[in-house]
Amino acid sequence: MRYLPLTPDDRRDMLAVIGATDIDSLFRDVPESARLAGPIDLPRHAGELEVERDLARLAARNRAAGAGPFFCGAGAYRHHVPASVDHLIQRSEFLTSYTPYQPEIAQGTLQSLFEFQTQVAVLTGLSVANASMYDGSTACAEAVMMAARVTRRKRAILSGGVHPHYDEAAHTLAHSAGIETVRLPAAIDDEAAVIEAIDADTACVVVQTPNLFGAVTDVTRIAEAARAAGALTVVVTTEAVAFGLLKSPGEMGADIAVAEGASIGVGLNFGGPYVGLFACREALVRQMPGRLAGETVDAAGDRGFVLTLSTREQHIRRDKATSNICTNSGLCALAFTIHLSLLGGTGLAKLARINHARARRLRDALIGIDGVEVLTPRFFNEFAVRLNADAAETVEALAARNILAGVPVSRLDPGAGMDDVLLVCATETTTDDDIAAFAGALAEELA
Amino acid sequence: MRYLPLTPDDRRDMLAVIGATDIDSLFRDVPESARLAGPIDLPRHAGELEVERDLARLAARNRAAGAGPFFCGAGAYRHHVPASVDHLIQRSEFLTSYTPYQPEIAQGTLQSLFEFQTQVAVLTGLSVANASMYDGSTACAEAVMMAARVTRRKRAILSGGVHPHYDEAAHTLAHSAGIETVRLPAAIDDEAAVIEAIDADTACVVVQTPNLFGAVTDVTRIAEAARAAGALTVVVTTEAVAFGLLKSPGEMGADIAVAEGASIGVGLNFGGPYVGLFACREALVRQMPGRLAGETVDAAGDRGFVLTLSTREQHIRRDKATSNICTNSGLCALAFTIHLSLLGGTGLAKLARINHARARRLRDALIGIDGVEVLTPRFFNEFAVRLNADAAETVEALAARNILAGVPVSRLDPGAGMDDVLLVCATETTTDDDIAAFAGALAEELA
Amino acid sequence: MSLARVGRPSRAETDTLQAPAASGHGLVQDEPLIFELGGWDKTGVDLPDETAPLDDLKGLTRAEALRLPGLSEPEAVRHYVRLSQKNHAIDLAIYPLGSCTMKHNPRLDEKVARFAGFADIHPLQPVSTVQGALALMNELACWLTTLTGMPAVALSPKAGAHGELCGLLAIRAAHEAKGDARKTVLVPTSAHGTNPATAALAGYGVVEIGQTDDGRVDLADLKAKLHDDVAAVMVTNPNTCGLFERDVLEIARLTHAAGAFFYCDGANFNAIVGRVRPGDLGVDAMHINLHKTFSTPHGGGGPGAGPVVLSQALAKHAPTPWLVSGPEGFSLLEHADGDAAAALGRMCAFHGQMGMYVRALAYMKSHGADGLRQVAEDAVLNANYIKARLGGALSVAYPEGPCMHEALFDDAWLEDTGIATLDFAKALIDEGFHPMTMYFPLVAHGAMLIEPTETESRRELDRFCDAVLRLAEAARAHDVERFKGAPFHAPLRRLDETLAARKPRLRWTPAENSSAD
Amino acid sequence: MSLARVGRPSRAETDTLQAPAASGHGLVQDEPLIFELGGWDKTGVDLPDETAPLDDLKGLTRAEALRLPGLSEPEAVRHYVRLSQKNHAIDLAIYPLGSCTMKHNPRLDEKVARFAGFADIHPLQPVSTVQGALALMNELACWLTTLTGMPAVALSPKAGAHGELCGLLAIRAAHEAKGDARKTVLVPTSAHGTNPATAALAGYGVVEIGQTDDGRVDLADLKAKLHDDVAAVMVTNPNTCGLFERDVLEIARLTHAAGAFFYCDGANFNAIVGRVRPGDLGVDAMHINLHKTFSTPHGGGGPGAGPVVLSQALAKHAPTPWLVSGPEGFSLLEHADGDAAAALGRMCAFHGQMGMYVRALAYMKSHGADGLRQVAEDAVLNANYIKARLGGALSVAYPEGPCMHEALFDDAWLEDTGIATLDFAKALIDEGFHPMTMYFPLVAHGAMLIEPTETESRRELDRFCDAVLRLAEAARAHDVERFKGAPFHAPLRRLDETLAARKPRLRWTPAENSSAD
Ligand SMILES: Cc1ncc(COP(=O)(O)O)c(C=O)c1O
Ligand SMILES: Cc1ncc(COP(=O)(O)O)c(C=O)c1O
Repeated sequence: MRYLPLTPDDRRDMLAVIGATDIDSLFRDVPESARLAGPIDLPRHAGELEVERDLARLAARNRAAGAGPFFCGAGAYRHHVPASVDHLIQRSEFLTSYTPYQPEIAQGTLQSLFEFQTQVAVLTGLSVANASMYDGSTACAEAVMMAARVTRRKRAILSGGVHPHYDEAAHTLAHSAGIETVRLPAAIDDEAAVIEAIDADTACVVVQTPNLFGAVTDVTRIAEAARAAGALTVVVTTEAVAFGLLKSPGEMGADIAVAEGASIGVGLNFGGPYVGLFACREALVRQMPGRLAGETVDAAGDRGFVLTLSTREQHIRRDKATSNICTNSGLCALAFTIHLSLLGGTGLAKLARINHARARRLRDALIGIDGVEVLTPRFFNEFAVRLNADAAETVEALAARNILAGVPVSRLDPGAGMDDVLLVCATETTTDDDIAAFAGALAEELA
Repeated sequence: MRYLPLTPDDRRDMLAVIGATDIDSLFRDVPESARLAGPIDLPRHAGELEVERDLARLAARNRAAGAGPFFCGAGAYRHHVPASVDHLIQRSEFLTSYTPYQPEIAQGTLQSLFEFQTQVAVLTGLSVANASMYDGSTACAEAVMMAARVTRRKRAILSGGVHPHYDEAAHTLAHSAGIETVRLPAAIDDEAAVIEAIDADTACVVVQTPNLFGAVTDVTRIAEAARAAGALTVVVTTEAVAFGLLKSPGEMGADIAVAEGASIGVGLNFGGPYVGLFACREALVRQMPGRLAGETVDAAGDRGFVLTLSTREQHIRRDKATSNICTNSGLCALAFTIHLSLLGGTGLAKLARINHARARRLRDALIGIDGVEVLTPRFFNEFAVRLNADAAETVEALAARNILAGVPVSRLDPGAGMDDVLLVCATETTTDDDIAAFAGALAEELA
Repeated sequence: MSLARVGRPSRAETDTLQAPAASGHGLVQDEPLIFELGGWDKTGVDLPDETAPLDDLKGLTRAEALRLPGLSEPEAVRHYVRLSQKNHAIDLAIYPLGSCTMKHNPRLDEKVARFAGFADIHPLQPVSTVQGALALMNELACWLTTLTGMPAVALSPKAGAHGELCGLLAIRAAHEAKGDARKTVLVPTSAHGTNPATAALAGYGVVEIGQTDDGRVDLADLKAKLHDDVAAVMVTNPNTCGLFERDVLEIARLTHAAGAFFYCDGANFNAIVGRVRPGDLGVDAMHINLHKTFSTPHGGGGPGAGPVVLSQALAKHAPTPWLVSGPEGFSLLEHADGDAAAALGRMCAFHGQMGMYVRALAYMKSHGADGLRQVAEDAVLNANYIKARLGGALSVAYPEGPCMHEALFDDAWLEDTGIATLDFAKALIDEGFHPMTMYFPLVAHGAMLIEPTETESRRELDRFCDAVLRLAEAARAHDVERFKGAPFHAPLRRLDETLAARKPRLRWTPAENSSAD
Repeated sequence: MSLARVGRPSRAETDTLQAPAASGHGLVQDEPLIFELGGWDKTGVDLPDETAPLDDLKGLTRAEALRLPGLSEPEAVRHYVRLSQKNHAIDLAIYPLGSCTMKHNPRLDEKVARFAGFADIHPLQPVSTVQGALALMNELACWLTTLTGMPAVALSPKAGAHGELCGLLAIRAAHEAKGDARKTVLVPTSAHGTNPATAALAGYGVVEIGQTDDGRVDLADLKAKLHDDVAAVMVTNPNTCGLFERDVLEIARLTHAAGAFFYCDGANFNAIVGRVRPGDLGVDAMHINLHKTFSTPHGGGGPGAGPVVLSQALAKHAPTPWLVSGPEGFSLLEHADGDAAAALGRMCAFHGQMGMYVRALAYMKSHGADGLRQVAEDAVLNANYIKARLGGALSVAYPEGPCMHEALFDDAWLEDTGIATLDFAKALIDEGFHPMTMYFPLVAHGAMLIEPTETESRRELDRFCDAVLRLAEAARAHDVERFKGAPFHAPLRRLDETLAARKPRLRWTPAENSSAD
């Protein structure tokens, strides 16, 4: 087998060195009843050519986003990633290294994580950021847990604009720890309701911007109300490109900002792997989950980086840790950092404006169609439309015409009573031809 | 522009350091009439996304070999290359390095070239091999020139089994140097005619095995006759996988062996880049063209490798050099070496036998079709068939059915009077389904 | 070493033309942070000049420009290539971290994961347009359940710890469904930190179980602590001492008898894959680190994937989404209702780590059932070979009997040398090797835990063992300087971790600010 | 240093278990040859067990098994990753080799070249199935002819030298067509070695033209040597001293007046692309190294591509294949008959370096006409900046006026230091930099030729200049040891090239044999 270097001779000689008669004798601690005599009933080994063909066949049964007009968003956004990003993250030294526990021979990973943390802190407008979470949704759930630890309160209020999957992930995690999560009814704008819901038991409010419906929200007033009540404000962002244009969470008074970073450097990947961004005010850092790279010096006085503040973490603090997270999303964080290092502040701002411009063009194309009502007044690159038909059925009909028309709200939140609402998104990858094809086909479907 | 690091400020400051008023002043040596005032009339710069889309559109207008049944050979063979090969040759340190003129910081390239030379020498059964030529055809042309230098004679005899492109490339090069190349009439087996043609003016005979028609030839008797006449024997191989199974050129008495190495590690690439293999007897090494890596020691006595015997080369010897070659095919040689290091002798032998087995299956499938006659008695993975129809037209008809049926001899050698002869090839990438589809469609076309 | 240097590059960097710039030597380049490369107005991405009015977003846009540097592509590529060369990696040499299963990462897996049909599909496309992706998930699930002998699997957890959480939440759901709100999870002392941390995160109290002298769960202690408030027993098997829990069947029996569930940490599945099915050991839930046993690359700390196989009793509590197969192909149950009404909820957005599924499946198909069995055998053989070669010089923590995939040593043999485990490990760097895991598991004093994996050749094992033995000799010869000062040959000398924690600098700040503190 | 060590690994390698194996330090691994890794019976490729009888091939198969080692994939990957780290590369730092144009290689170009529609097509597929590939070649041809202002281009030459050959053969064909068998080619002393070598290969006698004190072709000498036996004048412009041939129009006029053709070596086209069209300079033929100006990677010595643009007079002699466009799309004339009857023949099998065409076109489209013009400007600016910064310390070979893309220094300034150009260059390695081109062109004594290219940032230029200036100071301070012994910090110390040439060892041989010599 091509991945196994030992030859039969090696095995024989090594057994001799060990002083074992055969390989079975090394497994003698396994209860006899559980020792399998031979290979399990699964296919035998296969060459590269066969495996590649096999998987190519499966891949061919999916409609790639790039294979036609495409307007899906709702928490996962299609952006162009420069070829150099994917090349660099595949370098052996990044791809095949472990968590940087031995800093003297892991400065490549550590320095790039330090760069990542700084970039995330700047984007979110907060003081510190960690070295990544699994994704935006688990980062959000951890933020709720952290807020409960900080405030010693047990209730989180989630805006109705929060992505339903984020709400469910937070609920699932918080529930078992006895923390209640209250999601307000699905709404494009529920600032008043959120402020209303805050009380003395509130650990945090969780507000998303741009929210599920694409609506850009100024969180400032909510954050003020939360602060007044001794609660924290968690701002969620699922489209990291928006940081290039919109007010940062920190600017709006957030205590914790979490985001899905996959828009920058990572790609769609059918939902994973992604990369969770997690930032907070400096004062809260010791309650933060996840790894942190920090600056220090070596024995010769030269600057270097190490993993630090690990007394927060499971491998040191065990059941007193701030989280159980261990493996996180290092390589995606690296991809994020490289892509953002290429873009720079200037490039990200420009990219964000292009996204906004294309989404406006999409709106302008859809708004004139009979049976389409644009619901989101102020959006970044995504907005909700109400159709004169079932949104999920319309999406299926357009998929049959090779147009991926967006995400029906009913897929995410079947109870919201929004079966006729469709979320549509445009990015720099969306062309005018795509938009025209979509608008034309949609008009026909709805006619 | 994303590839240009200088900013406008940099440019201004640097001009100041230089003491130049503006960039135009640095071009003042260009005659005024030839200075263009502005950009040439070609498209302006474009982003990665646009360029990638543009080229993807062009790529989509080609029928990839892997997109259906495929039986083309005739000098270019489709084989599976392990993913690790392409990964490794894309490492910055290999991909973006120059010819290893500074050996202290080029041992990666030099050691792998030394490995390449050794592998080529072993494959060809000769003592020494160089660090690569452009491709098999130019290697063949250089072999003819070398034979003329060694023998001080001015005529080369080429078997009628030599690939017509190789013949033409050799003729083109030799002609201007006053060396005559005589190609015998196209023939599956012309051993007798070759021996017959050798005389006292013959610098070399050039024999290909497996030859254009796939015929495996024992060159021993030809080599004996050549030696007796003071001529050299050049053995050409266009399908390097055949080395895994067949007698090596050295075993058969060749003085020089040249081959196209693209079958191992490189891929089809529409004909280039490829990699020429060039090996010869030790005594001839100082007449060899191309670069050579050699072993030596460093100042501390540690083993290392350098480019050597460069007094043969253009950069030292100028118009007295053995060739004008400078840039050769280093990265393809590296790909060849990595692929062969994975295969090993065992793997290459096995691969060769699989190729032969599949070709036999292809023969067995075609032989029963009315209107098909198999012409090549002893073949490796390719053979010629005579059809009861024009081969080129049949190929076109099958291409319309998404089957790439092989190469008509008339495409390569329109004057051979073989318009009804088709060259077909099978490799480890050819499946039984491919063969069945081909046989079925061919039977219909010929019926 | 002055503290004032922290926060600034180790060599002077200025913007004036003639000042000496940072450099390097030989092939090694010093490399500043991206924030120190001066790219404040640059970008390495060409974008069309295209904007729209921002009237819709009045008051909602950034007040100030984003202060993030950009680099032209040549500069960015060079920056990260230079940084990369300061890393150790499995592609460079053995990476003998215990309990980490650092094995070869096939490039085939990277290639197939990048097929547009996998990498460029959206998680919320109509399922009719992603049937291949769902079929792949189904096939992966089939391999995982067959290899473990378990009836069900939840694919979505994003790493091992997330899988542990998923398993404990399923256990909680099962207890709650019976109205049985248990509060405690039992965890052995030798457990990985994620086990107690996960139990706490899942709202459980953690009680430690002791260990016997031969490195296994103390059955007597287990019995004593198993009562009707215990929701689950979490055992790693093979455990983090590299030993198979001989009494695993009894542990399972006792656990079940107490009405608790048996959670198995499957991080070390590599030792037994293809030879032992956890389902035959009475396990109720076990996570599988695809980034360990099934070789998806660690990537300097993730991403990974931690699918959890579940027993019949727990299967109905698996988190959404559920993958179901019907006459029209595959579909997804994405909400905890209908058939999935008992689901424990949702572990994360979307459907988990698709990119890792593709890689892991390519890896499994490549090995096949026969190859995977060989994986376990070679992994165990390699570990025992290391134990045999080093056993004479170092002190084996549990010398009796074979180990499984990793060999555990303690620091008894270093007594009187004045050299600590840490020093010894750092000295290995100077010999060209990455250190083993140190000071874990906690049950062995000054532990050194070595896991070679099956993808190390005998030649590499010998190179490694030779280096360890050379160093051990030096240690016995009291060549203390060689150890205390190590490493001397790495890109940096030993780093001051205490300073980093005492005065955390977690991001770059402009020099103006840094001079303030 | 004993000769007996040659042919064996630098550290002992044995097969016995306990012997000390080769090792490394820090992140650097020593690495033997593949032939010393013991893989004589191994393979790292899994192939189906499938054979057929060999009855057809009786007497034609190998007598003995192939003695080539194989490695499992993990071993092979590690071997080549380790080797790679012993290389300098443009992705690591400036690569200031003069006349080599080592510029950034965009990864986009690598990506698109690997599209199956380009990489996995066969050169002899029916042209109806490769219309996209032919369209790409046509588009590349259009860019090249437009940028050079020339009517035609032959794409197929495989590198610069091959392009030179193609150009001279076209010239020969043109003369022969007129029944005018000229025998001489004039080449300046400063020319690259390929120019005289090519002329000789093409059957011409080579006569050198002298050079003026300001580094240009000596017109008087040219005039003196131009007579009716001269087939061509071969001039590099900008020349290898980094200077533009001011009298190029006069050179062309004189050449044409003598009935000869004007061949321009276009290796240095990078200096003028987008700003000057060689067609406006009277050029008849010029090769373009796509691997220089258009950034296809050098790959440690190729592959490259050397298309040749041709004047009207030479166009009809272009080698086959010819690409022609018709109502049914593109087709190929592959034989020297019909319209292509005057073709000079064929330079190579098939259609040239498709893989390079794709990369070069992606590069051109990315830059566009505006970006390419900027390329030339920045390349020239960077070279002049280096000349300005180093001019005070080193001796500029031709100080008067600006240089183009490269700056040429001689060793006058090293006089009395006891340090040679070679030593100075090797000492640069210790500072982290690749040396410049040395001892070329021959017209400058102890030449040091520095070409930065446009993809170097000012920061990198300063780093480099600072290092050179530091070293220049050390040289003036007679710190001779630092130079004579250099490099000290590279993977190897200075290599003995004389030994290599005196006693060539050009392949590995088993130790048994090597002990014999
Ligand atoms: C025994 C054990 N359990 C659990 C984990 C946690 O897995 P992950 O890092 O994937 O979250 C690890 C990882 O190091 C481990 O070794
Ligand atoms: C001036 C000059 N001419 C010709 C060549 C030869 O080009 P190639 O190496 O592509 O054959 C070179 C390459 O170094 C060169 O610098």
